[in-house]
Amino acid sequence: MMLVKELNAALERILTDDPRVVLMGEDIADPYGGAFKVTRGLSSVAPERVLTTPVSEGAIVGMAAGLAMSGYRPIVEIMFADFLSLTFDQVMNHITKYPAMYDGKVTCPVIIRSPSGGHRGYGPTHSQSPEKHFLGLPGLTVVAASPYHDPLATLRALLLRDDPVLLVEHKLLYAEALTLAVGGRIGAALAREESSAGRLPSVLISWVPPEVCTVTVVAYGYSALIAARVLEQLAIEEEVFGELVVPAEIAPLDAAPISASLRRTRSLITIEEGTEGWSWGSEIAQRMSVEAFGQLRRPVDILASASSIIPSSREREREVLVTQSDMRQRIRAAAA
Amino acid sequence: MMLVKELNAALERILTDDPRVVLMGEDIADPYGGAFKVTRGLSSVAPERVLTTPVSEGAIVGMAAGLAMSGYRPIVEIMFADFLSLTFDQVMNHITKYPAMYDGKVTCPVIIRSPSGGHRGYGPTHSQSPEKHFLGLPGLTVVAASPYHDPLATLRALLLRDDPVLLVEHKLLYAEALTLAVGGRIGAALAREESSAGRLPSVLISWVPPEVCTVTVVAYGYSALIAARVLEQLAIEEEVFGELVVPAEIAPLDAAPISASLRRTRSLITIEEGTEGWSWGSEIAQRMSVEAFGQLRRPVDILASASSIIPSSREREREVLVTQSDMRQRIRAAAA
Amino acid sequence: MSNPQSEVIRNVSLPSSSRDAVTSRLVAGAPSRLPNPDARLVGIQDEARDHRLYRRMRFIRRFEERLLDLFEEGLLNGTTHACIGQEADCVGVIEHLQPGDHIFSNHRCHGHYLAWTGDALGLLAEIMGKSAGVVGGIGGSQHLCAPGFKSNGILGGTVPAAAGIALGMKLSGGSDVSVAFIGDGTFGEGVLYETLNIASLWKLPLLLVVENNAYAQSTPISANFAGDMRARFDAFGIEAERLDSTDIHAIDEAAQRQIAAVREDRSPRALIIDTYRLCHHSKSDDNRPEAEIAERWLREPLVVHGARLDGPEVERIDHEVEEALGAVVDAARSLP
Amino acid sequence: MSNPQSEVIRNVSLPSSSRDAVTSRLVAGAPSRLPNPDARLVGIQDEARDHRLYRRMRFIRRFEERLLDLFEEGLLNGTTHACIGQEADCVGVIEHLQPGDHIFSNHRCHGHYLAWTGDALGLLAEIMGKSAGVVGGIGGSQHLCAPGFKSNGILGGTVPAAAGIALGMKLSGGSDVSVAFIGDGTFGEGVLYETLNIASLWKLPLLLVVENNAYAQSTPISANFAGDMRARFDAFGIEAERLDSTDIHAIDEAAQRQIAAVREDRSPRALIIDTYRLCHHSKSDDNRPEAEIAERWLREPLVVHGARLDGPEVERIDHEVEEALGAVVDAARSLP
Ligand SMILES: Cc1ncc(C[n+]2csc(CCOP(=O)(O)OP(=O)(O)O)c2C)c(N)n1
Ligand SMILES: Cc1ncc(C[n+]2csc(CCOP(=O)(O)OP(=O)(O)O)c2C)c(N)n1
Ligand SMILES: [Mg+2]
Ligand SMILES: [Mg+2]
Repeated sequence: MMLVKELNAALERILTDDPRVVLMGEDIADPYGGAFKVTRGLSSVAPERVLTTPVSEGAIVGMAAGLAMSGYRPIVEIMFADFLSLTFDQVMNHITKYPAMYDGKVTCPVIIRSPSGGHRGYGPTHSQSPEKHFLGLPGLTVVAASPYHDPLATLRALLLRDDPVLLVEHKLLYAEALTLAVGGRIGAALAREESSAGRLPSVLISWVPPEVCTVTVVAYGYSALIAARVLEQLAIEEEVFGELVVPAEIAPLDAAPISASLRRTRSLITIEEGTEGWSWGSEIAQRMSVEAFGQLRRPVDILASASSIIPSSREREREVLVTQSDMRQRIRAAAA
Repeated sequence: MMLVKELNAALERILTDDPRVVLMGEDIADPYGGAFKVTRGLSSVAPERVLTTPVSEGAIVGMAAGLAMSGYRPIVEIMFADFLSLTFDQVMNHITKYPAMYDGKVTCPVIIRSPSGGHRGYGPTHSQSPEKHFLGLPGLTVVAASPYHDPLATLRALLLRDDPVLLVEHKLLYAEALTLAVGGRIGAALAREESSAGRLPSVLISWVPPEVCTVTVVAYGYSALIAARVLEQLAIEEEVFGELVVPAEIAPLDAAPISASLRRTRSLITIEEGTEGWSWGSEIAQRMSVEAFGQLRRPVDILASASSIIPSSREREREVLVTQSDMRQRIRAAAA
Repeated sequence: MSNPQSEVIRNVSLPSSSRDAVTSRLVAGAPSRLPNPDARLVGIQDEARDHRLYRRMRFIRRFEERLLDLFEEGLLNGTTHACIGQEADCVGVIEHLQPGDHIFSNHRCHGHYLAWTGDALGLLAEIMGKSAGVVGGIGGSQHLCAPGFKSNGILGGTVPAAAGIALGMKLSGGSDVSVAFIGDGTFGEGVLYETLNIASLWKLPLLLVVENNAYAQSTPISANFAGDMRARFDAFGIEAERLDSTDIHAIDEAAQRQIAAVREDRSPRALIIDTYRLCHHSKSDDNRPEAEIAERWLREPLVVHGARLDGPEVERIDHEVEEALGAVVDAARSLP
Repeated sequence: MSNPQSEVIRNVSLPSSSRDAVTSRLVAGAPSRLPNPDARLVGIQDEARDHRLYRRMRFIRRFEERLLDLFEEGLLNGTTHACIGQEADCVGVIEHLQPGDHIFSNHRCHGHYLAWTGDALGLLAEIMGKSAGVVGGIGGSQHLCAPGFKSNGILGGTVPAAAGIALGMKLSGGSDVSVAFIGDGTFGEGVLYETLNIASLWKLPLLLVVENNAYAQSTPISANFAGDMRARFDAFGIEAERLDSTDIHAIDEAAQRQIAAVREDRSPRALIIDTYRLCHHSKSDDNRPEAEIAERWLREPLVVHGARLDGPEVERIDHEVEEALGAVVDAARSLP
């Protein structure tokens, strides 16, 4: 099923199962069902807990904080990840602060979901992947949807935890199929989950046994999907073999699955659609450079989009965003 | 002179010299002169261009954007850096976007100044160093005040450029003396400026000739001041010699002075008061790990504050913030 | 009437006493001129005012309709917000603006842009992502910039920028006016109120034009807006005039009155126009009752004003607009 | 009157039908009880209501004064905002709240906290940074949490949280009320208006109590606030009552009326109390005219209400409060 439908079904399921769940967001009610249709049908299922809001990103996330501290489990949709900037104060100075600054007397388990990413020609203010600015915020967990992680399992796991969460969903993933590892495989590839205690799983995918791979590729979200395609091509067409590590939780970092792969491959590349410089990959690269000091075949490579706005013109958009051919070239080099 | 007075004099000077300069901020007018007194007296100098504003961080930064695109040079004071979160949308989706998304038809040279940092017992919402969340934002320059950079020179240089700037000023620096390199020295230490073209200078300080140093220490703001004290102690008491690199522009990274030092020392530690994880140092560490791959004596070390809120209790605040003794221990190790 | 696009642009308006002193530093911000627009689109010399008004509205209407056709054809990317049904606001208001004035528009900006500049080719090329577009294909449909004109697709955050431009106008003296167009949904964004307060306190020459089409994306105003719209301005000491009309005569008259008042009093005002969007919000997203839409087609601006003209006159103007626009579309198609 | 602190806390109020189902998952959020407060501070059984009111105000006054002494003594760190002069607001409003109700307070929160909990020792220990403090010395003066009570020093952002708590109350049924205290300066923050709109649309049981002391830090309301304060609520369809009084009788009566109305109608209201802060804003920052302050000392709450009591009665209560507070201060000093 397409990811948008999987997400929709998962939200419906937790809404039905768990009376604490409250969905809020702009234009999320039926018949519209949200700008990307992720909430379609849900306001009919639980009208009092699926609330279309005014265009007030700051207030709705702030209200979610109040709800969460009252024992509810609010899930807020921010229509485009570009608008997360309007929620930054609530995330930084309220939601993530309350549990710690009240000495553990409260929890504030707000989940903010938001469609991110470019490649649609939506232009500079509707195409960004701004999640990097939320990484390393004490107390915040950042999760990325992927074709390899079951949204229902993710949401259920998050509902069992109490940390505030930002969940980014790349727009282009909505129309992609969810392809979970079954019997150790996803299609032709070998695939398995590795989880550190209490963390969401990372999915490890390779086209040959991991021991044969010569590069570890770490990517999340839509970039992970494209990286998988590239790795498949490289395996078939060039006999270049990489192991793809796709975390669900992109911050804090669950380093174990990456470390394990890196011990085998001794070369690492991180891939993300966000802009370069103080990016997701910077922290991974730094951590792995320490951990595997003296054991890497080559320096860790970070592949990210140009430090630029995202033009509306498709041609110029492609010039700044990480592309499939960028990936191919850089992974090939890293595997050497 | 104390840094607060230097800053005050510098602002007065540019206000007088340059009719495009407009200061805005909460409580900045006389007789109060701002929460930290940086603007004291200025509203008497140019009342129509020193504007005390309502408590509206988002709007005043947004208005600065309009002013800047009209040819003015607004300098906004945000009373505590903790409140920068309320300006994030303006910075991310407006100020840094306009020049690029309008294809160079406008410039938007807003300068946002803000006192940051802890060690005052101000508690979780008035002690943060949140600048790391603004690093790597395309188009934004982040600058940090230090005891080694002349505020007037910095402001003048920024007025000659057109990029939007976030200027963080650690609260504890206000009462410290400005100590500029004179004749190759700051006090007993050797000191010199190194500038890449078009960038603000980095100041390099050491207590023995650079060639003798065995570690490069990169730090900014108040942390740079403490690191200098630690390096002096280490030099005198333990004959451990480090070279301190203090950039004014902390993002984008001016890597050249760091690289140059690192080629001599082959060991690097970065120090910052912000929280660990996707921190300022992560990017430096990654860049240097690539550049000096195979030539470092040991992995790059990042010293940052705990991933935590900042408690109000002084004792507990010390437990989370980077301290002088943390620095001493970690620099010593890095120099080995 | 004014032809702002054919004037030298006063993008920067400093106090005349200081203009010379700083002129050299200001050129970076000054946009270049636009080519002269086709008189068949923006008004033929000496034609009757009613003809001119009809022509200008017809131009916008047909531009948007052709645009939607091109969208269907797959020639455009991203998304686009047409203003079909709201042409009387665009034309009625902008008729009374002069060179030196400034318009800050929002996501639904084509009509405002065309009424101000007449630059159909630049806009079409922009939306087609071509480098001949008004901002090089970078901004796209929502992010336009021309002398005296800017737009941004982030709701709300444009209002303080417009107020900042008004502050610049105030500081520099003169009688220029800054206009911001917003929709009813934008009353959800808090920064609007922050700005109203400051604009009122500081008496800024700012006119807010509210195009209240009673919907924000899919959400009717009843679910988005509590209380009374004029009262939202009154509460900040800002006088607002409200009219429920698609008649260019009524709008033209009210706009003339309000703009003259702002120009003279140098203090903010608001003009609320209750109107209707006849097309979908952006692409194919329309859940409004069919009967409601059908009824509004009976009293849309071209119908209302067209009834004042002779049938043959209407046909002639329609034909001229069609020819001129056809040439624009052909030219745009053939652009590289 | 209520003793909220001696009741089991209904921190979580889910629809009763679903409470059982989710109880086990909710304990994390439930704060523990507070110790019973000293009756000499919060009210002696069966004493006359006027005595009780005087006592409770006197308690807050003397707590704040002792606190400022301790500050002088150097026993406190950070900063603190005393509410001297505003005690009638704290007591008058909170007299009418019940267990299950919730208060969200701001930076000037001591009076609210003491009126609600009576927990002088917990608060004093907190401000002294001791681990016996109400939130372990972590939150400090501005960040308190007790059953039914929270505060945050970030202006404005607390209001949506209070509305979210009100939304929880609405979802769970019952007659609980959520109260947010804000000052006049906080009308600068846009998120306030975003929340007013939603609270009005969704009919949330939210009472906004405005303590209008006519200053925000150093800035008089004339420089901060345009238009009329009641109109700011009217504009959102929220009824506001305004009174200019330091008389606990007047405030008590108005608060009773407003809280009862919110409790019954399940829709938001506002109570605006024009009052005065007799002390500095935080530490030694006070630039207000001395004559203005002196005049307000003549009609501050204790003077106004004290005049209703016999001299010896006042002396007795003062003495009891003094003794009880003395014990609290001694106890706090001796805490580790
Ligand atoms: C900050 C922000 N939030 C949400 C959106 C998504 N969005 C685009 S247009 C729109 C509705 C705007 O309604 P209104 O202001 O009435 O203008 P209209 O579309 O009716 O012209 C929304 C919610 C946005 N562009 N920016
Ligand atoms: C978001 C934010 N901006 C600025 C401040 C700094 N600040 C603390 S109190 C204050 C004045 C508040 O005035 P008011 O709301 O009238 O409350 P009062 O202090 O008068 O009780 C300011 C500006 C803050 N705490 N939070
Ligand atoms: Mg609308
Ligand atoms: Mg006040």
